[in-house]
Amino acid sequence: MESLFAGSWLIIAFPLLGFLVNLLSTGQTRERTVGVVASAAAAASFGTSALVFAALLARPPEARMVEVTLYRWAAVPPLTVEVGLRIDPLSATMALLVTLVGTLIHVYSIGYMAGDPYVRRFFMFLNLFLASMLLLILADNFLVLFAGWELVGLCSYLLIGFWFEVPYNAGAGRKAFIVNRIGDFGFTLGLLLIFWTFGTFHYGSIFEALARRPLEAGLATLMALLLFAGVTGKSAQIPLYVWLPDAMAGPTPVSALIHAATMVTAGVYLILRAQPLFAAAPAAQAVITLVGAATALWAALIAVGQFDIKRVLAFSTISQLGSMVAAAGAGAATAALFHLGTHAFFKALLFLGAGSVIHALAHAHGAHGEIDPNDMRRMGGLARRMPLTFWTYAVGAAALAGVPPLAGFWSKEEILTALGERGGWATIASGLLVAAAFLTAFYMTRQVMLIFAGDPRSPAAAHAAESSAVMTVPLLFFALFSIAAGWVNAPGVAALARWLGAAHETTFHWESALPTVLITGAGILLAWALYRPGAGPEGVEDPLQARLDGLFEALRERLYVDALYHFLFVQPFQGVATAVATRLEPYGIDGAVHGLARAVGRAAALARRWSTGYVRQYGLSVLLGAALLALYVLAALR
Amino acid sequence: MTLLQAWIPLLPTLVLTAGALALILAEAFRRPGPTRGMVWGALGIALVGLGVVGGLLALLPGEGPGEGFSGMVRWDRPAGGLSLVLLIGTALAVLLSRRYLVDQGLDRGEYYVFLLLAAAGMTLMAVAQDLLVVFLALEGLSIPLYVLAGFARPRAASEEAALKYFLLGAFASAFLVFGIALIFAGSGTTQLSALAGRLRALEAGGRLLVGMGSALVLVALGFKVAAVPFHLWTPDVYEGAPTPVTAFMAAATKTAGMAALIRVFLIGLGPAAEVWHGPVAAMAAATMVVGNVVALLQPNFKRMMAYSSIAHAGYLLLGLLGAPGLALPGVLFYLLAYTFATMGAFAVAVGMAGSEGEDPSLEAYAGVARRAPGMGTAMLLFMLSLIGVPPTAGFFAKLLLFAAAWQGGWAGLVILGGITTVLSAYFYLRVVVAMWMGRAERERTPVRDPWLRLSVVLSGLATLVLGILWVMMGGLSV
Amino acid sequence: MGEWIAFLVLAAVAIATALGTVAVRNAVHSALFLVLNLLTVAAFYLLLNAPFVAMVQIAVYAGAVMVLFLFVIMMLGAERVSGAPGMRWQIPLALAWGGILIGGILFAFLQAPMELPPAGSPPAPLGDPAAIGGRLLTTHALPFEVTSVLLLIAMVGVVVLARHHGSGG
Amino acid sequence: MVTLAHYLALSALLFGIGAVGFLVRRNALILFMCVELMLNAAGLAFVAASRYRGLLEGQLAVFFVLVVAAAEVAVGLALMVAIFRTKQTTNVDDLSSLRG
Amino acid sequence: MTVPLLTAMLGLPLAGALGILAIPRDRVGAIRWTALGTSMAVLGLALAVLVGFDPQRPGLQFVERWVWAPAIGASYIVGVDGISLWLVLLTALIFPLALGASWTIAERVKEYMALMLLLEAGVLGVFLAHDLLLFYIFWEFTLVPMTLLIGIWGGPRRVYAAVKFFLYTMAGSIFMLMGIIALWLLSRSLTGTGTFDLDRMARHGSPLLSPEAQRWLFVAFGLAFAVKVPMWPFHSWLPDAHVEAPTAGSVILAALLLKMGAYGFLRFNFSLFPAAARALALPVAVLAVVAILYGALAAYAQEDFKRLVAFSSVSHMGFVMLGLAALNPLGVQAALLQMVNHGLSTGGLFLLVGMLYERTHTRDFRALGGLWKVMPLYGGILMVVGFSSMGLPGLNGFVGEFLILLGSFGAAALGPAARWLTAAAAFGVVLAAVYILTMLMRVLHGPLPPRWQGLPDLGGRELAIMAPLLALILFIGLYPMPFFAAMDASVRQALAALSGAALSTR
Repeated sequence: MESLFAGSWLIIAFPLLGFLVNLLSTGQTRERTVGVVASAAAAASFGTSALVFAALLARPPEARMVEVTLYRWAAVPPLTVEVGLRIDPLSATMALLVTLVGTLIHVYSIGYMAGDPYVRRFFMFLNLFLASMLLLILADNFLVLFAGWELVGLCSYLLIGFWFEVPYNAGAGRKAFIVNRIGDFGFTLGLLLIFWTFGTFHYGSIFEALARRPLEAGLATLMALLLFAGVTGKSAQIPLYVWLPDAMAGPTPVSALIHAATMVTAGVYLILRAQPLFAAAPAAQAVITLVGAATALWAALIAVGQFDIKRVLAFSTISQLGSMVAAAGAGAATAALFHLGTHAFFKALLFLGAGSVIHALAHAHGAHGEIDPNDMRRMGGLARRMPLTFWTYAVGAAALAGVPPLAGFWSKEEILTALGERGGWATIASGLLVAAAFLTAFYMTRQVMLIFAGDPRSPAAAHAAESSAVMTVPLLFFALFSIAAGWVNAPGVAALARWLGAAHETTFHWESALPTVLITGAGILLAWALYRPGAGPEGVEDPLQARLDGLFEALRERLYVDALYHFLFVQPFQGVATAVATRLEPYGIDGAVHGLARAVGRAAALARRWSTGYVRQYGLSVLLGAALLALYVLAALR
Repeated sequence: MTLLQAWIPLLPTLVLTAGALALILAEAFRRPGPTRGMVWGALGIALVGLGVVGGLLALLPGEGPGEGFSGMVRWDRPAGGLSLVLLIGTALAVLLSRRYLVDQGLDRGEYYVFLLLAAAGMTLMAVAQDLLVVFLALEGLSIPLYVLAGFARPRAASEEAALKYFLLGAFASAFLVFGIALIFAGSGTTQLSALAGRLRALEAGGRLLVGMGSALVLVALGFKVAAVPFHLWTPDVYEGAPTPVTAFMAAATKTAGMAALIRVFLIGLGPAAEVWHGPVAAMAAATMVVGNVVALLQPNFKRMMAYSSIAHAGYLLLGLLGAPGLALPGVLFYLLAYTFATMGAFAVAVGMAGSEGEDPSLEAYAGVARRAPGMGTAMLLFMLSLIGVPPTAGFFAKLLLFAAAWQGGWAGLVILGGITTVLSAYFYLRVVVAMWMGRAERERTPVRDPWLRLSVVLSGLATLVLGILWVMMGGLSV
Repeated sequence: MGEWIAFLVLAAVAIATALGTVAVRNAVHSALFLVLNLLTVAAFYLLLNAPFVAMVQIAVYAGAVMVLFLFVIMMLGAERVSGAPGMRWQIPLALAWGGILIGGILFAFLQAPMELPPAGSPPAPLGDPAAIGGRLLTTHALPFEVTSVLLLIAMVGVVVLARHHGSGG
Repeated sequence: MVTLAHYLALSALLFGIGAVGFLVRRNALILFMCVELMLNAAGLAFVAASRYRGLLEGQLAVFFVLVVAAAEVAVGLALMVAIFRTKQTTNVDDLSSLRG
Repeated sequence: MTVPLLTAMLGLPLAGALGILAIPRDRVGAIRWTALGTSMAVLGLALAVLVGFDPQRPGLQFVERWVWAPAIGASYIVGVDGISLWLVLLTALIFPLALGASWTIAERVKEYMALMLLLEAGVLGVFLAHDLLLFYIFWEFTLVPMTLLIGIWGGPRRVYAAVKFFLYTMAGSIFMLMGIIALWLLSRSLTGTGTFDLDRMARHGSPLLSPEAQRWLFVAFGLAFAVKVPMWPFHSWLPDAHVEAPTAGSVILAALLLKMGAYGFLRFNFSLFPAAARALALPVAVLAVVAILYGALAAYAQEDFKRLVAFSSVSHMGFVMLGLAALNPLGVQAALLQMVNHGLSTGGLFLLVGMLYERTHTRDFRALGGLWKVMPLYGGILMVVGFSSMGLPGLNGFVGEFLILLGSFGAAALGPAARWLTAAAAFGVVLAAVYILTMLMRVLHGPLPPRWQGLPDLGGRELAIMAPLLALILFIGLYPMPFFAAMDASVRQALAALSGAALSTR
């Protein structure tokens, strides 16, 4: 069993192998084979993760940390970087979660991507993503984590812009990468600061050093906030969340896997991973928690005004990530990870369900390319045509809304409780989260109603058919998890808390949970009242839009944040760059060179005129020289 | 000193003069027709002269036999080096001339006579140890050159060049004579080593007279080497004179002028260096700047080369200011490198002149390297050497010269020299650009001529390896 | 005192004739003024105890050379040049630079007069033609020979320049 | 008493007149005559110095200058005649096609 | 020392060039293969050097020494150490690739190939020479073939670009020549004949220089190197030269010639003028950071593919200079590695631009787009090389850039400004993503214009050229250790000399 750890690198290697096999396979490989190879690689990775997880479980709690050094990456004094893996409950859980969700989505993709000309490319990227994500998770030092961090960003970029022929998609991919890079700018500085403070990137050594001698508060705060800058990018927090809604341009399985379940949670993982560092900086923790909570509310608000099925989910993801970040920031590691896990399941479920709907609409008889298959206003009445999708989707929505006893309920409650126990600024955060919970319940109900209830609002919706088994089976799986996963850490069970070795368990009180449940119920009921079939006047696509008018328009326009960013950052950047390239460079820098050349040329033209061609004038010049020399001699020798 | 030893300094001059006189006789009795025999004769004479100089350099290490003819001439290391450079220039001039003369209908035997006579005057300058000899040598080299400049008569440009050269040359000679007179009045001697010996002991009045005289001598010699502000004749004369004559003037006359400057200022006025360094430095600076700057805009190859020769006069003047141990070898080697590069470049120009009428504009060179890669490569080498790009001889020359001047305390001037070198790269590159990168509507192809090719190849090889060889062989210890 | 008077008179004539050479319009007159000037200077030479040089001056210079000049002027009919005189600024500038040069030289002479033995007791053979002849064949044999070659060069040069183009051989 | 300085001053004046004449006249022949004037001035300086120094070299120098000047005149006049034959002018200002 | 390996490396291209001159002009195939064969042989020799190189020894290895001009103390000293080793190998690698990319040259092949080999000898000489005069000779000599390559086989404005390149670089170099002269005269005052021997000069000559003299000389040498690097604001020759040069010319310019500048700083300025290097590290770093940001901004706004890559070079070389200015092992070693990285990735980008241009005859982004559809291999390779250029972990660019930032962040030589400068430089990484991704988008993404419908993907020759680059890009990214291991001893020795006795890792 122990030798398993030495082979834990296989967790990363399997998807990488899948990537390479598909890369090197000839173009003639059958589409199906490609998907199977990729899925098998993911599954193998999942199997290995499970084995490693089990092996870790078999160890006594105090020995549940194994480090596997693979090779020495660089040694330049004073830097030494070993590429190594750190297997502990946190990373093992994450790895298990990621490989599990990943495998299911790989399988789902076989069906979803069938017929696409670039399937091979798709599965290569997906495998590569999995490998990168696992590298991020399993790394035993910040540098390797950062490498994984960037690589998942790359895969995200590649997959968002997967259908590259549509300029919008390509732009969305670029936006995602650049916004992430902005966050990583802070992350990088944080890493530099960490290195020059601790002399290493290795978690273990850093945590030891922290335990030995506490860090100066200002330094710790700076460090934590710089790392958090990276988190705001990757986990789509205020102010860098803007890329995630656009990222929905990618194929839906990608949205499910990368932009909901796994990659975007990397930020949360980073906070958990570096918990000792954040714990040393209470001020930073406050900032993080408040930013997370504010993001949760802000995104939930915007989600209310969206018509794109995936975009609603995207804002929902941002919102949920906000609550995780708030929890992680407040030091509630168990709660954060718990919610991360449950969210992975139900959000993957929702995305896959949405994908099923989109797929159905896009492939419906006689509806090719006529409508935007993502537009909820063109749906309606799908519950009857796609029952399996409907029911699983409903489960996911309920879990997300926090309906007890589904998974989301438990994890959300745990976060609220943890924040409540922390007190002070955390209380404000928990208030924000409760408000977000209300909105969440509202917009999820709205979405379900718009998609599934009533009558079809387009021919495509009228002709949509249930998806194939390769797609629905993963839905069922995820639905199951969404129902049951909450019990892993439900009151009394608290397996996750013990597994993570949490110092103390959060106690669950029905009294405190009840108001939240009521608020959630209120949200659902309000949405039901507004959106139930026949509630609004005939022909109105969205009753809420009719009532709120301007406010709804603002929500739909994402509260104008993107426009503001464009005005504040993008335009000035382009302006400066253009000014540099078309003004400063040619007229300033190169202009100076040319000016010099011109000046010399002018001087030359002037000096040329000395040579008039007249002998007498040449003699004059000789005489002038002689006169000057005579004057010199007079001055020098007298 | 035996009588025989007294003649040693004059040997090269004697060979050239005697040869020239023999050629006059031969020309007088020659049957009309091609001048092949004259070329062989002139070449033979130049080579004999070269052999004599080489033999003298080999047989007389160190400072040589000293002064002869009552101190009128002197054979020493600089004399040997200068003679060598002069004779190389002469031999190359003979090689590259014939084709041009034939093509332009100027194929007359007297040409070679005057070439050799001018060379004789120049070699006399190299050994001159008395201001009177300096004057005579100057006239001895100038008068044949006046004739040569007008050799393409009745071509208007050639006539104009000859007259301008003549009038201004005579004007400058007058300065020289008056300067010598003042020096004589001030010091009581025209003999250079005697002058050097007396300089320190002169009373105030004598110093002033010698100073004034030296200033006027500097005017005349500055005129000969084409230093600013006495340079204005150069472009006109270079442009108008027949191309081989221009080549000879550019290379050999420059060397002779430098010989005069070396002998008068380094030897005769050496002890008063701190006095004449200032004005010579100013002249060097002005010459480097003006020569290089004005050359930038020249559309005519010959004229451009004229300004190039002015610019190089500036660098050579810089060498005069150098520290004692470095200056002389630096200047000598610079002259050698310059001679090869300039003669080579003009050889290519002669080849370009062809029989269809000469067009010295740079456009005429467009695309030549495509049709004659050898010529193109050679021209590239010469231009690089004139710029001073390693590993050509020009680079080592500039290196040594700059080092000498820097050591002499003229770092600022050296930096100016460096900057102007960069400027010069522009106009030399124009030739390269035209030949290698240009395209012409009417493409000219250089003529094929064995003599010409020989001169180009020799100059090219020398330009390429000479620098390295010279430095390797301890060329600095001349 | 007599020496002074002679000097001053001759100097005045020399300067006047020089100015005449430079200033008169007609080239023939100019040449004649120059002959006068040369003769004046020859007189100076006599005054300065240099009879041989004076003779040469008169014979070669004032005689042969200037006759040649006059001959050419007459032959070409080049007494006057045609065309408007261009470059008006040339004259003041020439005067200025020339003035500076000569002024500088004069200033130098007058500032620091030479302390030389007074004239009057020159070594006996100084201007003696015999002495000069001797020197020309001994100490100055080299320049002497060189001048002979120069004359030869000039001769051949004149032949080359004067020959009609195209007459060949 | 007439000193060397006086003679030199006189010769300098003559030289200067010649030099200025060279610059202000346009007739090539007169230009050349101005040069002769300058050479002549130099000769005067030589002889005077010779006299006052008690050295014969000055006179010898004048001799050489004279002979060389004669040679120069021969060539120069031949040149001018030759040019006159093609251009029909002795005006130096007409010979300014080469410039720049 | 039995086999003069390094001299063979220098002599081989020269011999090859001569051999090409002997081949008749119309036998193009023979000419091409002679050139390629020669450069491959040089690569073989370079690999032999790599095999025989002892990474533990800090000093020069494979040294050959011959005083060829005793009168002035000029000597032929060649050798490799950890500082030059990888650059020599890079040179030996890039030339065969560049020659391979030159197969499409059809005009005046003979001259072209001969010039390429001359250029190879020159570049190798620059990296091998350990004598100031010898170095300068090679340094200036490289100008000539490069100028001709640009001027004869370049684009529409080739003459302008070639002349600008020549004059601009020469304007810088001339000051180095002044510096060399000054140093030589100093050594002459000590030894009588003088010396150009770098090591002797550094050991015995430099300590005698006053701090002020050191600063002047540092600037004199530095100007030559700064133009070549090019450091802001001396870069404006670069975009023109790159854009107009033929593909192989751009590749060599970017991959090798720019390295000569940075190498010169390290090899000469640091060892000869240590005090000045310490004093002037900050201004150098400031200019480097300006270059990073400026180059990135300018790159973003270009409409010409090649011009974008050219400006990205300015930005990348800014990183190299920042690393060098850090004056600590991290910064310097990372800068050295980054030189190699930049050679691979920017060289690769230029190759890719060239391959594209040969198909489309345009480099204007506005005319391109959607090419991934017809050229999937090309698109993939362009992406990998682009990602390498923007410093993506796992590829080589990251190793260099990140370690440079790491080095400069803690650089004692830069004082309290170190962190701010590093932060600004790190922002350059963000900008790199902006322009590289924009480039990828404008070339590969979006709808495919109909005129590019039938564009062929990369062929076998082109893949063979790109393959070694891609392999190295990946290898260095994943396992840079051997590269650092080989340079560690030498860099540490150089820095120890720089900081006097107190060897500091910061």
